[in-house]
Amino acid sequence: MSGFNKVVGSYEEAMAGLEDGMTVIAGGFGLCGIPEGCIAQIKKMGTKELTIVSNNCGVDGFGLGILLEDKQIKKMVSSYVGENKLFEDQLLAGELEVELTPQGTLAEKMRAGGAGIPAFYTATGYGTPVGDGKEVREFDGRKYIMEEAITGDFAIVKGWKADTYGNVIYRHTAQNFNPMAATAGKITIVEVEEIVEPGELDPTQIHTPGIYVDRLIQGTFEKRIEQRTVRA
Amino acid sequence: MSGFNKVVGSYEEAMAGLEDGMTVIAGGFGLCGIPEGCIAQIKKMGTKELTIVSNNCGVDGFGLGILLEDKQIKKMVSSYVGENKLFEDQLLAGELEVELTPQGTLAEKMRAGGAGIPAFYTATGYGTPVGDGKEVREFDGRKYIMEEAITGDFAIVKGWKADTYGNVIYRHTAQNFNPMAATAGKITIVEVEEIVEPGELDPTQIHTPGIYVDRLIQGTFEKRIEQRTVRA
Amino acid sequence: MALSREQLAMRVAQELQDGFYVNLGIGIPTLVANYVPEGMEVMLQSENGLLGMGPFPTEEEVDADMINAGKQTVTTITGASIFSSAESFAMIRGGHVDLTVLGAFEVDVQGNIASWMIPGKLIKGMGGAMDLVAGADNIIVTMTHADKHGNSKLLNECTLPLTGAGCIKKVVTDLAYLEIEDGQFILKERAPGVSVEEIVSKTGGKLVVPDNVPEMNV
Amino acid sequence: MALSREQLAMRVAQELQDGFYVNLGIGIPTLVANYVPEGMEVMLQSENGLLGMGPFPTEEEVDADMINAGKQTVTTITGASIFSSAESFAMIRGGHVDLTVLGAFEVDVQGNIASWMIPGKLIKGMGGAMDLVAGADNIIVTMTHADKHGNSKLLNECTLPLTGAGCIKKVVTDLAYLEIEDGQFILKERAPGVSVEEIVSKTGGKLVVPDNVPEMNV
Repeated sequence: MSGFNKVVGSYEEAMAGLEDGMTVIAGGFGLCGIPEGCIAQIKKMGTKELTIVSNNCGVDGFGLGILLEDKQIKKMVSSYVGENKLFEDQLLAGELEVELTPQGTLAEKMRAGGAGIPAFYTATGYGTPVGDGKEVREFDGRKYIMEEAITGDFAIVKGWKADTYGNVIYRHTAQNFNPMAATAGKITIVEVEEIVEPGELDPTQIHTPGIYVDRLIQGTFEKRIEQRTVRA
Repeated sequence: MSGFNKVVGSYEEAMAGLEDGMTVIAGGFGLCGIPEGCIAQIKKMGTKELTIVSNNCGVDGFGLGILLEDKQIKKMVSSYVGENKLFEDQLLAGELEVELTPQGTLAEKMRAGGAGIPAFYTATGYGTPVGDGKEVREFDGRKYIMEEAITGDFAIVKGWKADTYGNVIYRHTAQNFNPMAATAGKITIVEVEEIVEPGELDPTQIHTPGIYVDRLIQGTFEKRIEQRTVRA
Repeated sequence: MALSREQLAMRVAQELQDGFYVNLGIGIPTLVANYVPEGMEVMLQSENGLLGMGPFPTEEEVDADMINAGKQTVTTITGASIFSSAESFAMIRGGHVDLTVLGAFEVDVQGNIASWMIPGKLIKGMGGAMDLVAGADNIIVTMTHADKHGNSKLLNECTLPLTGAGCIKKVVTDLAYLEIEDGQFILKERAPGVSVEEIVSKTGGKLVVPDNVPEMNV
Repeated sequence: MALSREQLAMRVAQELQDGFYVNLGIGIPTLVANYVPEGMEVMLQSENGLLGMGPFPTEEEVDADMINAGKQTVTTITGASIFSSAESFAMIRGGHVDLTVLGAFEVDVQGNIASWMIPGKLIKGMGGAMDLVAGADNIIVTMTHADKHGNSKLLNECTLPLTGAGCIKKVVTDLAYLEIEDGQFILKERAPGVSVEEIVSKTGGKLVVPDNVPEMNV
C-alpha cells in the first residue's frame, strides 16, 4: 500500500486521464509560478478543445502560450490576456473564446470551487459588462453581483517544495493563484522544485495541505522573466 | 510619525473605544487560542449589551465565560455553547440570546466579512432549522442556502508571535478562528506571546498580514486546558 | 449478540481504504482509529484545523495549543498540516475528506440525519456536524439500532430537527450494517448471532431484506 | 502649464498619510512611490499577492519568483508579507487598502470610471482594476484632463464600458484636482498657471467652480 505518497515518476503519469474537452485550472501569474512541465506535457499529448482557467495565457512560445500553437485551447477564462500575438490572431479569427473575469473574482471563484461554495456575491463588476446577465442584489444599501464557483477536471500547480504526502509550500510571489487552483481540480497535479520527506516542513507553515493533491512530481523550471526591471 | 508600528502599551489602550451594544468577534476554539487579555479588559470595562461572535463561550470563570458574570453579553453567535452553567442559566432565564451557526459557516461568515463578500451559498444547514427563513437556491441540482457575512466593531485575536507591524503567526491549533476574526473587525486587536522586529518573520509564512491589525499588545496567557487527555 | 462499542468501531474500520483522509466524530467514531487495518495508512482530520491527528500526548507532550475538535489535547503525526478553521471547513465543505464517521439520534430512509438537538432539552449547538454531513460524499453513521426505550432510530422520517438532508447512505448499528437507497434501508449484514427478525422488528423505516444477509466479520 | 507626469505623481502623493497601505496602478500611479513625503511611511500592496513592495532589484537580486502586479521584477521591504491572490483580493475587496491610485480613460459626475476597454480595439482584460475600484473607499484617479484629440475625459456620463460604478470621488488631472459630489465635479485646485476658464472649457461634465480655486502646490 502506498498510503499518502503522491509522487509520480513522469509527466505522462502526472497528466494521465486528461481528455479532449476537459477544463484545466492552472496556477501562475504572468510567467511567474506556472506549472511548466504540466503545460509541456499537455502540448505533447495534443489534447484539444480545452477550457483553460488561468489569470493569463503566457506569451508566444512560453507558458500556456505554447498550447495555442496547435490550437489546443477552445476557451480561456482569464483576467488579462493578449501578451501574445498568436492569442490575438486566434481570438480575432474566432478560433478562441475568452471569458474575461476580474482578477479578484477569478481567485475567489477558484477558492469557492474548492471550498464547496457554489456562488458568492461581490461588488466587483457591478454596473460593468462583467455584470451583464448576472443577478444583482443589494446588501446594506450597496449593489452586488452573484458569481459562481469554478472547478476543473484537472488543476495544474507549481510549488516550491513539497513533502511526499503532497504538503506544498510556495516561494515568494510564485504563490499567486496556485493555492486556490490546487483546491479546485477533480485531479490536482503539483510540480515542485524539490521533494522532501514528510516531517521536513513545519505543519503550521504549509500553504497547500496534501489532502488537495493527487499527484506530485519534481520538475526543472526555466522561470522565464516577463518584465526584467532592475535598478542601478 | 509612527508609521506601521501597531504596538500599544496597555489593554486599556488596546480596547479603547469599545462601547455598550457593540459587536465583538473573538478568535479561539474552546479555550484554545483565546484572547485572554482582551476578554479580561472587557470585563474590567464593564461594557454591556455586547454581541459576541465566537465559536464557543468559554467555561465558568474562564474565557468569554467571565463576561457572563456581570451579564455583559446580550447575544452570542456560536456553533457550540453551554460548557458553562452560567450560560445555561442566563439562556433559560431569557437574559441571553443565542444564534447557533454551524462551525464551518461561522468561519466562512467571518472570512466573507473581512473579504468584502456580503453573502455566499452553502449546502450546510439546508433542510435543517439553520436554513429556516433563508433563501434556498439550486446549483447543479443540489440545494444550498444563502448565508450573510459577519463583521464586528471590534475583533479580538490571540496570536503567537507578531512583528511590530502587526504581521502575525499562530501556534499549532491555536490558529483556529483567529485569522478570520482578524480580518472582520473594524478595529482589530491582536495579543501575542512575543513581539519581534519587522524582518524577523519570513514574509511567506505570515498567517495574518499587518494590514488587518490596528493594535498589537504583548500579553501573558494562562492557556487553560479544557480536556486534558494523555496516554501512558 | 448486539455489537459492543469496540465491535461497532471495528466494523466501521472495514470501510477505510489506504490513503483515506478521515474525519471521526466524538464517541464511538473516535474508536475507529484504533482499528485501522495493519499496513494501511489513514490520516485523521480534526475540524478545528488539523490534518494528521496523532494519539493523545504523554504528560510531557501536553500542549494547550494542540487540541482536536473535541477540545482534547492531542499530538500530530509526521506529515501533518495545521491551518485555520476556514481552511479546515473549506476542505470539509468542498468534499475533500474521503470518509466521515459520526453518531446520530435518528436516520431515515431519505438519508436525513438528526444528531444535534432534542426539543425540550438544552441545545448546545451543532458544532461542525452540519458542515460534515453536507460536505462529505462518503459518510457512515454509527449508532445503536434503537434507543434505550427500545424505539427504533432508523425511521421513515426523522422526528427530531435535522442535521442534514439526504446525505446519509451507510449506517452501522449494533445490530446491522444497512445502506440507504431509493427511499429505503437495505439490510446488508447482520451482527453475529443477531437474527433478521430482530432487525426487522427494531427497524422503524422501510427495510429491504435480501435473500441472503451475511453475518458481519468483526 | 499642464502638470508633467512627475508633477501629477507629486500632487497625488500629497494625499498619502503615514501608515497608509497603498495600491498603485501601472503608469503615472507607479511614480507616486517616488514622492512619499520625508519621514512618512507607506506600504505598497501589489495585487498578485505582496504587501510591502520595495524598489526594483539590482541585477544580482533579480528573482523570477518575486514580481509585482505589472509582472516586473521587484523586491520586498522589511516587514513585508506575501500571500495568495485570493488573500490579496480579500484585502482589496474587503476595503483594507487605505488608498488606491489608478489611471482612467473617462470619469463621470456619478463617480463612474472607464479604464479597461475601448470597443473596436482588442480587449486585453481588466486584470485587478474592477476589484480595486469596487473595494476601495479611497480612490484617486489620475489622468490627463482631455485626450490627445482634445476631448474631455471628465464627463456627465462615461461613453466607454465601465470598470466600476459610483466609486470615484477624487480626480487629479494635468490641469486640476477635482472632487465628485452629488452628481457634479467640484474644482478644488488648479495646476499652476492654468486658468479656471481653461479647465471649464475642457471639462465635459457638470462642474462647480467655487469662488476661490487655489493653485496646487507641486
